[in-house]
Amino acid sequence: MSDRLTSLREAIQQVFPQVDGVLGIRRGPGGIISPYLFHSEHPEELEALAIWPKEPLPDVLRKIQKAHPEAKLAIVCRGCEERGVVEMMKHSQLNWDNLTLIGLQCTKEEAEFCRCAKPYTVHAKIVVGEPIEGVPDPVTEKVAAMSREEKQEFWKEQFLHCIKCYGCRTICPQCFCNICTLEDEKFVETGRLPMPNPSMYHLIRAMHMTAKCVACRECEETCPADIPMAVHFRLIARDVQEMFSYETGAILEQKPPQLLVLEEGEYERTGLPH
Amino acid sequence: MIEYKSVLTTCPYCGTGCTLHLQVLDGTLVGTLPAKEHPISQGGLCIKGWNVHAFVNHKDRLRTPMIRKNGKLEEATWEEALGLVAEKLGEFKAKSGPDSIALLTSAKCTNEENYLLQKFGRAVIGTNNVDHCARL
Amino acid sequence: MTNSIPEFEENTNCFFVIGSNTSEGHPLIATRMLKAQKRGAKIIVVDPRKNQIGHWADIFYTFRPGTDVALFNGLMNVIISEGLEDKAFIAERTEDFEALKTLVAEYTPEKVAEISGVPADGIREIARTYAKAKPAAILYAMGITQHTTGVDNVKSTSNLAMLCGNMGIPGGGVNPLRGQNNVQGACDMGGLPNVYPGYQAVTIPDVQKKFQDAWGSAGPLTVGLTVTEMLHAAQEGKVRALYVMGENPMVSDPDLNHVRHCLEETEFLVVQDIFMTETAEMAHVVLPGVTFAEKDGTFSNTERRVQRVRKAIEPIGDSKPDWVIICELAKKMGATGFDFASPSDIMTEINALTPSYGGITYARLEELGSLQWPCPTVEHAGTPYLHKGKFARGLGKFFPLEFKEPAELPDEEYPFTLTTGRLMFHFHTGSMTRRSEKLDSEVPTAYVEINVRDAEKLGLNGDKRVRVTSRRGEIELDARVTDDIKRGVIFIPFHFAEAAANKLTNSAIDPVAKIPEYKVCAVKVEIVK
Amino acid sequence: MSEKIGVYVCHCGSNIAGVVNVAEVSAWAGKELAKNGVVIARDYKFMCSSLGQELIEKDIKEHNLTRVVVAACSPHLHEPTFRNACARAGVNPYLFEMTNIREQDSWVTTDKLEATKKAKALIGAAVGRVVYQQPLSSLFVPIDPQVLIVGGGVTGIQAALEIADSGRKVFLVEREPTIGGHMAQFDKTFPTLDCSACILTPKMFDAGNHKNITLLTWSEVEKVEGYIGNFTVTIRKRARFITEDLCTGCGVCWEKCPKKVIDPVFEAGLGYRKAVYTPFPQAVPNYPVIDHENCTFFQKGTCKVCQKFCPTGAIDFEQQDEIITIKVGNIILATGWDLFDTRKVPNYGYGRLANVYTSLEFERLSNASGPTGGNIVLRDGKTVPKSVAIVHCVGSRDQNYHPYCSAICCMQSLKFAHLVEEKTGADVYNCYIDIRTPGKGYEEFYQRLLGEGTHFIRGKVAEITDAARNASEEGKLIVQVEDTLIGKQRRIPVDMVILSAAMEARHDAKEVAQKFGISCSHDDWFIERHPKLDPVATMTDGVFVAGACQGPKDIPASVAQGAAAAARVLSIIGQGEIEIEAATAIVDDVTCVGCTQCVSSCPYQAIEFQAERGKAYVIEALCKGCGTCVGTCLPKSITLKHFTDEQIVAEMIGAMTVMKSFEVVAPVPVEVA
Amino acid sequence: MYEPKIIGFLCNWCSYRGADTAGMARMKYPPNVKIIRVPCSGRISPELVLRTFREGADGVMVLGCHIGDCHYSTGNHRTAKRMPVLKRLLEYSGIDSDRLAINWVSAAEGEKFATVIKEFTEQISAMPPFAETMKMEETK
Repeated sequence: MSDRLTSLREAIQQVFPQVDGVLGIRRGPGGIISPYLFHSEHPEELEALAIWPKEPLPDVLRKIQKAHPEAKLAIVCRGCEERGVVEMMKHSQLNWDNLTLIGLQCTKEEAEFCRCAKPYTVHAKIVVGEPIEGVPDPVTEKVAAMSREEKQEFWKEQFLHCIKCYGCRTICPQCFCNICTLEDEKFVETGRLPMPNPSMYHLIRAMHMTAKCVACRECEETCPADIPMAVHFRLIARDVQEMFSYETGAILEQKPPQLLVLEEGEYERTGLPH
Repeated sequence: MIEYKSVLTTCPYCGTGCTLHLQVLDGTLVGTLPAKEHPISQGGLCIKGWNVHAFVNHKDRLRTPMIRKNGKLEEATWEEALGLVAEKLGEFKAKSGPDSIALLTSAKCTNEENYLLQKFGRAVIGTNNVDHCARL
Repeated sequence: MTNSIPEFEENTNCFFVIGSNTSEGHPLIATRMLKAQKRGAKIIVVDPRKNQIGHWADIFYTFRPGTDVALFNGLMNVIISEGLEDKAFIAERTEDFEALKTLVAEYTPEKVAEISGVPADGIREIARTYAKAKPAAILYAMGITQHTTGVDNVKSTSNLAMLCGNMGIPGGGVNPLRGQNNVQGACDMGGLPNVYPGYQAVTIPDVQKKFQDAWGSAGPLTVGLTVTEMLHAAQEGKVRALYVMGENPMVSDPDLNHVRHCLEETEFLVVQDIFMTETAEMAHVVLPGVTFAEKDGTFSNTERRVQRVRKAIEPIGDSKPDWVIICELAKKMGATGFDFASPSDIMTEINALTPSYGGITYARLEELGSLQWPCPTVEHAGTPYLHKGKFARGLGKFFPLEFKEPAELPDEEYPFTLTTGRLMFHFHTGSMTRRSEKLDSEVPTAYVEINVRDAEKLGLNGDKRVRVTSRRGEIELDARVTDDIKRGVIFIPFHFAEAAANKLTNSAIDPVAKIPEYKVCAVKVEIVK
Repeated sequence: MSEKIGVYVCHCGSNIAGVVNVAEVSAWAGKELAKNGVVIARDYKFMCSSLGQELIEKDIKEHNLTRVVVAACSPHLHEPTFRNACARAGVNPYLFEMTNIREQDSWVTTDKLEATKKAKALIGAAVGRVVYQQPLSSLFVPIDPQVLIVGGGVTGIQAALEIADSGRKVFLVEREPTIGGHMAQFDKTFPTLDCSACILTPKMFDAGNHKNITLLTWSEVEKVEGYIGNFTVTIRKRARFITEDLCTGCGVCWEKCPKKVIDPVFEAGLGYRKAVYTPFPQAVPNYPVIDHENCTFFQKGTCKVCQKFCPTGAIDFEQQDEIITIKVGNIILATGWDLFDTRKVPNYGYGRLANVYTSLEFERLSNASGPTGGNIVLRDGKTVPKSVAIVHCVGSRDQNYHPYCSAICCMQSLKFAHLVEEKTGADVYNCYIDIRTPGKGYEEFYQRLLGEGTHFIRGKVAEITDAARNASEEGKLIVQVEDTLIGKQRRIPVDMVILSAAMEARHDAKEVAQKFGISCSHDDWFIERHPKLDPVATMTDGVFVAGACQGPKDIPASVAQGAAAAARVLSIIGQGEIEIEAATAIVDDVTCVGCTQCVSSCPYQAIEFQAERGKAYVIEALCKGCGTCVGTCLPKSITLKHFTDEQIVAEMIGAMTVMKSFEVVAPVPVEVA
Repeated sequence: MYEPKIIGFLCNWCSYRGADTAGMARMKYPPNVKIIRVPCSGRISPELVLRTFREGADGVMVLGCHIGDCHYSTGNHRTAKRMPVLKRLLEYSGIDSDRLAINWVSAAEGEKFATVIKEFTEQISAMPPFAETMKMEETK
């Protein structure tokens, strides 16, 4: 852990001359961590550099870049955050050309916390730490293995727990819209708790995460009610990969498949009638 | 230099005491982030907490002191406004005694401010007519 | 709160939630209970409404508003008659048990069922679950306190907690959930007519002297006026000037028509706030303060945890931090002792004068994040839960209490009981939340919850607009028909000035705590054509 | 409720009234839907009659109706009728909604009670929706009368001449140095056997000299922006290294050029040209081009022989590509076809076995101006074949390659057979699957061939090999084929094999389609708007397709399509301006986050991402109103007029509410108290 | 026995005309499906389908042109890519994905239309009412 921290510090120092700032996380009052933009003018601030827990850095990056489109920025990113940056780039939310990625490979413990299948970066040229294999996702597997009735009961209870903080939506680096369908009373009942079943909020959000969820698990982490909503996203991501050969955040040039025309063989894999 | 920081602070809504980060970009608020590993909020927030930054820059914010003149509130300087308050309070205290003045401190303000206002009431005005909406 | 929030997740085996819509009023405390529930802790909820936490509960009953004392007596009746009380705790740490035992013997489950509407078996179920699941925590909020019997209600909660030995242990206790971010701090800091900071009574000459010495001058030895009394006094001309910092009695106080009248009578009203609130609109002088984002300071949460507020941005426009305004005003009036460079300096003075805050310094808060008072010295680690080994007064006293009806009961003319409360999406008088677009769009205006059967009886189908009238006023608002509220009870959130629930509420107050009875008043409901 | 809605229930004689209780339905609507704004509800015998329409118009005026709902037949029948009636009475036609209680209710439901209930639900839906409808008006855009034609084959030439002759300006863009296309390569044309060049070159000449035609050869379209009436097209005119104004086409340069190059395009690889060349003597325009890749000067830095000899100093080695931007109102794509690469069928041995020829090679071989001067000889350049096999359907009608029929191969093969026999007297074997001769004079040509002694073998050739099994096969190509008519495997030894290769879409057809905002079929042929009723238009207004780029075609069909496309274009130009779909999509700039999802999902490239604003923008004239973008947009920032979420949700709730009201009233839920 | 409530979203050019064709041929089919006409099946966002279920529909149909025949060229391609994902999501949430039917009916296929409607109505009738499976409270 401390080795990685030292290496990361060195990597940032190395990048400093080429950029206007490096986005990472730092440890603050009471030991609480938060995102911070480090500058070469103040290398001493790197003393407070931290690596865990992670923060939704791509979203912060988007906010900074929006205000400073010309700035050259670097971001410390894990596999998921790198995927997040890639997807945001595909959706014109980030300018890839002005970015330097400092890859941070996750440890086994971190990967297990996130139930992450790909705890490593692939695009970053500067990399800290050794890439490790993905780990299984027992929660998703457990839900996937349930019968329809069990699933129904399971989600009914989960949705009942939702206090509608919108945290999962707000923290999600891929939810960058100015306004949100989840706040549109045409589709989601506003101001009602508990939310009626089936929860329009969660189902619509799951649809919106199609080919977008980068499996960073920030949503589950911030959920006060511990709703494992990423299970939906991950199951759908599998389908999207299976049906449309799309892997979120993997290939820079690949566009989200649901926007495009059917390619050879795709229709057959959708299971739709002929 | 681009300045981005996250300022750790305490949520101003209910009494749970969640802490959160105000995201500040070049001196303006751009959002809220929860505080991971905090003993109370544990990286989560409720909808109010997530939106704490929203009212801060609201157009309705009072930006200048106001004094009622001819039945209407009109903009005034701090000098005028505080001068008038000091004068009036002094007058009532002298004429009708300290207990003709009452003060409401605030469950929304900081400990330091509550301390100061009750100190002001007790030490400067000389009354125990100090309360706030604890019961409401 | 006697105990701390993290204990709920780790220690508590049973939550008895009464008079608290925790999931909406204190969402992140409620979700703590969910976490505990996952490891097997039980949640008991008793409330006139089946709100979200009611849906989460293992045991839920509705009951008639204002019958809390009866209900507690009934629970204690069951516990004692079944021998489930903590005999050792009672013997070692309490007094007056026999008196309590005698009184609650009268309150059989059957009798209480009749008063409260909770079935007798339900009372037994709750009593057994609570008594057998040590540590068990009682959680309540304004549903307990905002009654003419508020003090009795509170005492009843501690009767029950002591009876089962749930005091002075982690995960137990009696836990009032404070509604506002710093209502705890405002009380701690002496924002009350009867005490100086740290609950040092104004009536004690030694205390007066201590503050006189420190400040150069102090208040009289007599208790001052409460909010409600101030307003009455203003109407009577006894109070001529009112200085309001960050409060909005024009929405928050009961019987608003009366409040308006009182404020109109006030000769000089100064309001220091961040928005032009309903109260500020009536002021003679309005002083622009700043929000939490523009100043430094500390808040004390419901579990006595003192945490920092940090300045993130510069004050907007010409506004100033409230502490600066007070200092400048004091100096203008020729006072000394208001030369503070920062809130940290003020805290240093607080440390010196407030024993429970003695060790809570900015330097320590920076390092530790938070400290729970009592924390008398800079070496003290703070106090997560109170009454460990010993109560403040020595032995815990049982209060045998008879049930008393609320001040106003439904009758033929006003057949419904109105209860008021909060929503998840808004805060207090709405001056902040209704100016947050995302919160406001969730619930843009007031509504009244009414039981399906009551609605049916009123002929309320499709017609959504209703008029609710009490002896003090009337408001018009939309109806929301639900089966999540007890028959005969209606609920109106009080955040909305345009249909202010407090136009209807009763200003009858608890004789001791002077708290108004927001939670019970009699109203009628009519369809607006 | 501020809207005043009129509901009209049509009896349609007994068509509706015989099944649906129309009187009850209209009474119900008047009462139960009053809270939704219905102020008047009537039923009438024939709403579409002039009396029925007048009824609506009168009510609009008398009752100040702001919205109208008619429950009658399919809107595909009478929506325009009632929209017009509303417009006459001063209600915007888009504030009218029609619901179908005939085709979708009375005609398909037997139970009268159920049919009546369904009518109510449908009316409930329509009333729910109509409240949210918005007045719309159509947009008219002026038409730029200039036309772009892409592809200078016979189709493009025909279209260009038709339009130019009517006095309109045409830009004819051709990728090769000359116009003429495939037809210029052919020897004879079937079934009349007249000389291809003889009938084509006059047209080429006309096109080259027409005052209204600007020829842009050796050029390609780079970019197309805009929409019908207002396209801006960027064209790259590649450097010829010849100053056109100075060149007289005298030909000295290519006579003197020392570099000989195999000509893979015009001569199909059979003949040679120089590094500076015109593809053939009658090329239009007649300026040569210098082949950069093969020119000695460009490759080695010395030579410039052509420059030395050019009498007018027209050679310019410094010449650069030129980017031309033109404005046109309509575009015709006549980009033609490619020949199937017969190497893909390895068992036919093309490329491995010297005397296996493709159809195009044979055309050049047989052509009097071709590499052999029209002598049909083997690859050795002298041996005249004594036997020739012609293989049909190479790459066509074959699941492994192209499932479609290439349409021309049968006739072409018959033509080849005739030419071989005529010129060499060789034995000719036609190996076919089916003989298809559906054209004027085609069957007659087939019959003539049958009489000429050509051998016809019905069967798909399995293999062509040079592995002899006996003496008679030595030195021959053996065609292995099952003669399905007699049910026997045959091995036919021949000297020459001609593969009648498939026509296939241009290798870059997809790219081109994308450039022009049209789509391709599975086989990459451009898709027409309607295969029968609108064969030359595409789904993109102002872009037409003609000739073989749309599918395999022979010359007469291609020429006809060229003329047809020209006629369509001229008719649009004649209108001066054109009405654009009113129900188009529109982006809300405030809420659009610029994620570009809609841009990717639009079938028409009608949405552009304006990077400087970070917003999507719908080019109204390109938008056809399908709403696919709306289905994609996550923050719902894009709205399809007349089919907004609000309208659709209200329609759905309208139907659901009525349906729920029919359910037996559920018992009141058990009290929690 | 209950009457299932079904909403059908039909594209204007193929399926809606297919429904008209069925009518012109006087084919009979159950009346449960209420048709909402949209320009293209590509217009139907998953939100609309979910909202329809939330409103208490027992089944939802999205019918469009056959792939390759879309009036808008490839609008229905997006339907074919979006809706299968939605069906899977329903299944993952414990909702029988057969409650959502995606099918292609051309303007000529009146008979297919009638069959599709008939089969879907039967299939939905065999399931319990959706609101009941969700134990939804009536929004009043």
